[in-house]
Amino acid sequence: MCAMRVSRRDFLKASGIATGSLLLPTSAALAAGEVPRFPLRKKVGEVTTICTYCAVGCGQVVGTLAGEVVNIEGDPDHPINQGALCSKGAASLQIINNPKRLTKVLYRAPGASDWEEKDWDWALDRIAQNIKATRDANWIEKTAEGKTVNRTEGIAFVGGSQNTNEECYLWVKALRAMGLVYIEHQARI
Amino acid sequence: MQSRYVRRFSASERLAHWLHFLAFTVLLGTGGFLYMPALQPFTVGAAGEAARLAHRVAAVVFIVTPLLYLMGDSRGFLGSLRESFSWGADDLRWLRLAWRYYTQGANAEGVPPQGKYNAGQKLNALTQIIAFILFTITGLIMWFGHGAVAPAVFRWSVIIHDLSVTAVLALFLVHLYQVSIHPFTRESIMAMFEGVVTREYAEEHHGKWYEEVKASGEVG
Amino acid sequence: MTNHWIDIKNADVIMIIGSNAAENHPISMKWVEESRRNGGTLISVDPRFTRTSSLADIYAPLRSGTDIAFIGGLINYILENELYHKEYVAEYTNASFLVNPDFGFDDGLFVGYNPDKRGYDKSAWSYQTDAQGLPLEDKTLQDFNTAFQHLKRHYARYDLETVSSITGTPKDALEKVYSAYAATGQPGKSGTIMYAMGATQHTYGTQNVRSYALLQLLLGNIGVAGGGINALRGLHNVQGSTDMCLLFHILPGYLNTPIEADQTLEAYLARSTPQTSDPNSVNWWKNYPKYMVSLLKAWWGEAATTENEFAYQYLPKNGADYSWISLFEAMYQGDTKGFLVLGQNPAVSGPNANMERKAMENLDWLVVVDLWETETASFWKRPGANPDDIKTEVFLLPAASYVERDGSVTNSGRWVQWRYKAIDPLGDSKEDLWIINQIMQRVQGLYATDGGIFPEPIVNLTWDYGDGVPDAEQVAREISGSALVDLLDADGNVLVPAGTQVKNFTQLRDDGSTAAGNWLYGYYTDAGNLAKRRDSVDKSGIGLYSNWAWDWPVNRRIIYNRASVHPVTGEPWDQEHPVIRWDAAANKWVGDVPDGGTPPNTIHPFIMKPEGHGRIFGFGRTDGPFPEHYEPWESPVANLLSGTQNNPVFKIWASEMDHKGEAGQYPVVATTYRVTEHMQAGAMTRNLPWLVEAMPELFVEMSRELAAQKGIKNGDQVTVESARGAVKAVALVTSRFRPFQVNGQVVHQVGVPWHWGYSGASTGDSANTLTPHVGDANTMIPEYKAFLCDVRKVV
Amino acid sequence: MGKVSLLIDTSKCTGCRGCQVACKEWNDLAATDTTNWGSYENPPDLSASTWTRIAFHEVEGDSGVKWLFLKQGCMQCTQAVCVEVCPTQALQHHDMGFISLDQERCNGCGYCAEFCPFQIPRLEANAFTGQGKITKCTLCQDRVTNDMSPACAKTCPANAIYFGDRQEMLATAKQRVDELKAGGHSNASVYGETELGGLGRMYVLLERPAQYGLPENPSPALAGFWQKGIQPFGYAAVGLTLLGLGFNWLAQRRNSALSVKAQEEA
Repeated sequence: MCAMRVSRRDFLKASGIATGSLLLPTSAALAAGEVPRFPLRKKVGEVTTICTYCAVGCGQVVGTLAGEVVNIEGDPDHPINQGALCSKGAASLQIINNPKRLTKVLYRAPGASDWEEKDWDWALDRIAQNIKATRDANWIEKTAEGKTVNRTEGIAFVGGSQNTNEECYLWVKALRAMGLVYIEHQARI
Repeated sequence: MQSRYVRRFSASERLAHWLHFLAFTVLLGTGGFLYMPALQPFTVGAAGEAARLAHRVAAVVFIVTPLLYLMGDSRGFLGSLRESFSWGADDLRWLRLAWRYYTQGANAEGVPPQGKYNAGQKLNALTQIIAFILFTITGLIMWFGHGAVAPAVFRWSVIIHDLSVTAVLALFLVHLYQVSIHPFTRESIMAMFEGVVTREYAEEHHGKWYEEVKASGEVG
Repeated sequence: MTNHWIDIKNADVIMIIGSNAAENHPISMKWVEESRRNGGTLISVDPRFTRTSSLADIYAPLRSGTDIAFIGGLINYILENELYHKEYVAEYTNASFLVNPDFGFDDGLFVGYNPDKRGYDKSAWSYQTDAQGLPLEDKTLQDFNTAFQHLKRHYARYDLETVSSITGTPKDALEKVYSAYAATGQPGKSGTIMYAMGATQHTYGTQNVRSYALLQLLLGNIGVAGGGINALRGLHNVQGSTDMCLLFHILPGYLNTPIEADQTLEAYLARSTPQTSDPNSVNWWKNYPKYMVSLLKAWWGEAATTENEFAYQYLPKNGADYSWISLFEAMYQGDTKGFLVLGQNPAVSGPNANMERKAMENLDWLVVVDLWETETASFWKRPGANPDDIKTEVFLLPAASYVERDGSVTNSGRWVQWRYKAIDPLGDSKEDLWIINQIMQRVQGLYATDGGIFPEPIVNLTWDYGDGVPDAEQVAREISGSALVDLLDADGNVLVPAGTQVKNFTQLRDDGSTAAGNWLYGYYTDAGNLAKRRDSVDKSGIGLYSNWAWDWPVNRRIIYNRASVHPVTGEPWDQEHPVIRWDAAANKWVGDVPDGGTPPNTIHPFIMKPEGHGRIFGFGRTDGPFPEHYEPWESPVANLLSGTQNNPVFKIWASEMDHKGEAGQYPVVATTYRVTEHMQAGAMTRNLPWLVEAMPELFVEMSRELAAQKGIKNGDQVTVESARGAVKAVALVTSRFRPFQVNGQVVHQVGVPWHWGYSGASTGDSANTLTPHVGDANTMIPEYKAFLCDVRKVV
Repeated sequence: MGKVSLLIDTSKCTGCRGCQVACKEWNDLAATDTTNWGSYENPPDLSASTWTRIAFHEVEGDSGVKWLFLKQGCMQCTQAVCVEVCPTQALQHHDMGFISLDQERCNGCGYCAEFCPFQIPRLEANAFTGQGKITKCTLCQDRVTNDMSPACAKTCPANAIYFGDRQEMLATAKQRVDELKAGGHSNASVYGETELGGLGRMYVLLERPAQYGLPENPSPALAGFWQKGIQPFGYAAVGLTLLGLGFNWLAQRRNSALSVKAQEEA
């Protein structure tokens, strides 16, 4: 894991900016131990990321402890949000630690009334077989006028706006290579 | 042969009294923790939570005891109640001369003979009754009224609760003094342990009552 | 965005129209506030008084779907009062170009309309040219045939009275907005337009946006700091996924998808590569062949040779419009058998959702990759469906969340920013890169072992990402581009050694010597992964933060920035907020990365257009060179401006589930929108307790007047019904919605957020069961923002 | 060292509720079940698991509708009724100018909740046993004493929540009010400069405090009466009683001695 570490000093330095360029009690006074301190409830954050909601692209810092995320808050060094987050961004922790998150491959057989758990290998093999079967059965090599088109209209794809650029790119590359033309996503709607 | 003693309190009266006493002292103590900064260590954290719980348990005893007494011995209860509310010229006179009674004794000059309860005891009883009602109402408001009643109601409840305790505590101290320290009257505590007082005491301190008891022939 | 988020602070006037930025892009308000702190004015134009409006200096209500009338009136106001930026308009736009004398406009239709095809013959939408093919110009703008005079005549009809009658905006509010915004036409002043789906989700959405662009060109607001036309994009990487072109009509970097007519690479490039004979026009797209060939080399590597047109024939050729609505119409007709869904939830987000859900019943198989069990994944057990009858095989693959994987995302200001993995994926969930890698490896394996139809594009595809989780940076390097052999300069010196990353797209070549998955994304160079840069010091003084992350193209933070300076001197129009400035002594531009590095007075600033000028006369669109007001497909009123009620070009579908509502039955205008506390189709927020707590249920906002008329009280349960469906919602009766006075008629409008569905922690009806399956004439974006409904109390 | 303060500029607040959620995130507060009651506002009140929230006020005026947002939470009063009535010192004035809360010390009496003029502290106690702990915004006492901003101030997208030295906050507030007044907001005011001795949570208000549901003149109400009146009165009453009894004892002893002496003499 190659993670950008935010030093505590940087973080503190910038958290002043985050409050509208104002004005923390001087750290000197605090360091001198003049006031009672309370221990921090949790680790603030050491890995940087970008908020997963809108396209403002706010920076976040992620605090982890023993492989679990304990805190996500605004990245004070980030020039756009300067540590701020809206209600959605501020709730990000609940995306990670959420009992509703899927943790198993689920499969629903034709006509079945419920999910069943499957392993990845089985599902991926079957998906690949489905893709091949549907592609080959719905292949258009030429139009009626004899123009070569080499495409399938039997498989459609939507999605990607929740993915990284690299993921989107690999999907596009794979989908076009497979001859898909029904490729759409959130940008259309 | 005529007994040396006159029956003054029934067993149920005594039971009710001591239960109430017990509840009251617990309430007083646990309430005092919240009231007196000097007692603060007893209020902090778990100790305070325990004290508050004890206060509630005692409050239940405190409220329920008179009701049980009423159900168990309604004649006695209502009789005492009636007695406490019946005031005559002698009562007022007694009150005027109370200092004399307490410093010179029941036979001091001009102190009128009293019924089963003297005017001081009646006053104490009336205060206790009123305070009981106020304690109960304000206590229940503070217990169950969090967030349900207007803050002003709660705040006034706290104040009334505290004023009540002030009044009751003052009289409680007088009462305690009477029955345990004061040489003229401390003998009367026997009535709460054994249910009786001596004929002499009855005659001296509750002359009217003694006459009534004698007349009724119930003197055993 | 032509500009970027922080740049909003440089604006003198901010018009938020077709967007509710405070609610949907809350952090943008940090920079709106910064502008206001410096004396900026905020204008909010919205049918409904929103959280954005609550902060605005000027609020103007308008009836949904009347943006063109609203902006047309503003254009007319600017032209009548001569408030436009005269030098900018004359030098940088095609206002001075002479338009083909055959061009004309009558009763809502431009010349060349064919009602049978619902389309235009656009041959007369063109410039008059000289013998060299250069457009004829009249810099005085006085010639009858100049684009400018056409513009003037076109919008003369959009007088204040008429506009107010159409939009329902009170005249005083119109005047306030017009005078405040038109003031930015003064050189040195800037105005920005922040828009979003309120603009685009109409049958004339593209023209709505065009009207903003036109306005900004007239006022000289394109290319300058605090200006631009700024689409506030909704999802954290919807910009990147668009740039990577997960869209039917384009390939990574906005290259055209081949169509049937493009039978050879040569034909394809001929169609796609614009030509100009103007020596001062950069005509950037002349580089098209370099980008396309580099893409083909990235995809098919050794198999892409000069002999086989660089494997061009491996690409499928489009035969029709395959956009979203078409996709679901085809699925509804049973033509689609397999469906891959990646972090998307069409059962909630698609228009006419009942139809799109029904369409999915025709699938043989469905694969959903998501963090949650979405409505789409569980469409077969949705309320009212009988799973026994639905024969679709469904795979629901658990994906890793955003802190469980590495990669870059692109914000609305085109900043490509890196995300670091913080923890391992939860349970059995997997990184998306792993999932696509596994699927493609297995498909490749099947074709390699079993053969099949036309296996070459699959088996020859460069797919070397290993067996574990592919390295995102390896993919980033492939996207950014590298030299396949030593690249030599004109003198034969090695410019880029073989196997190293190119500096940027200017080093890409069309001879197969370079490979780049997306020419626009040069974020991984020999200097490393520029998306990781974190220099939070701004040296520009205008908030460019040029060393924070990386911005496409070529780290240019404000595009068209050559228009921010005087054409001859290179001095910025706005000396206080210079984007670039010509340093004559050093003989170079300072500031942002300029749109072309040659000295002033050498090139036209709009380098992506073959004529190099911003288009006042915009003949590229299917539905007209000037935005013209039409009514939404469903509207309670007749078009006041012409006898042409609707945009004459968009496609109308006719399946048995494509119903159109009439005003008699559905008299109330409805619109859909989002709230701060929820995201899109809701899976990412309706499963989060803190957000559900803040915004727990579907509601419908309506005016006190409409509520009184319908006997509805605040908090009542009501039904909102359109020709396509009905939803139950809590009535939110508010003074923030007001009935519109439209040409003497009272028009009521309601609004419904579209976040809810039948899955997740907070469930509710989907507003998209109400919306119609019609889309914009150019982009096919559905008309979510204006349709007809009725509301009634649930008894 | 100087006092700190929050400054909430309602003229900038967008009602996005980032603060509401960030508070829950940092302080690990659970979400509550809510329903839409015909408003954007939710949860409907502060509670043990909601220490700050945005109240939405829709106001119709001559110049059209206004939508006012008020971030509610502990006012960190200088004249802090909660501290006065707290028997356990669970609530205390912190040197930095806020009211700290030590839940370990709290016994759940709830006096602070009932006497607070702003009704901020909340006690969610067992109805019968009365067991529970008071909760309230502590200004993120762990963060602010470790050189960080409170979670709400840090997260505010619109720069509507400032945090810092109280004197500077006050100067900022006054300057902002002047700006707003010059811009035509004649009702703009600073709230919290002098109220209850000065609040550690001040507001720039666009409209009159009442339009935001704030008391125009918050007072300690009966708390002072209780603390400074009733309790001393109680001590005095009990003391006087004991004194009286003492006198009585002495008096009766003197009388008894006299009467014994009289008898002896007789």
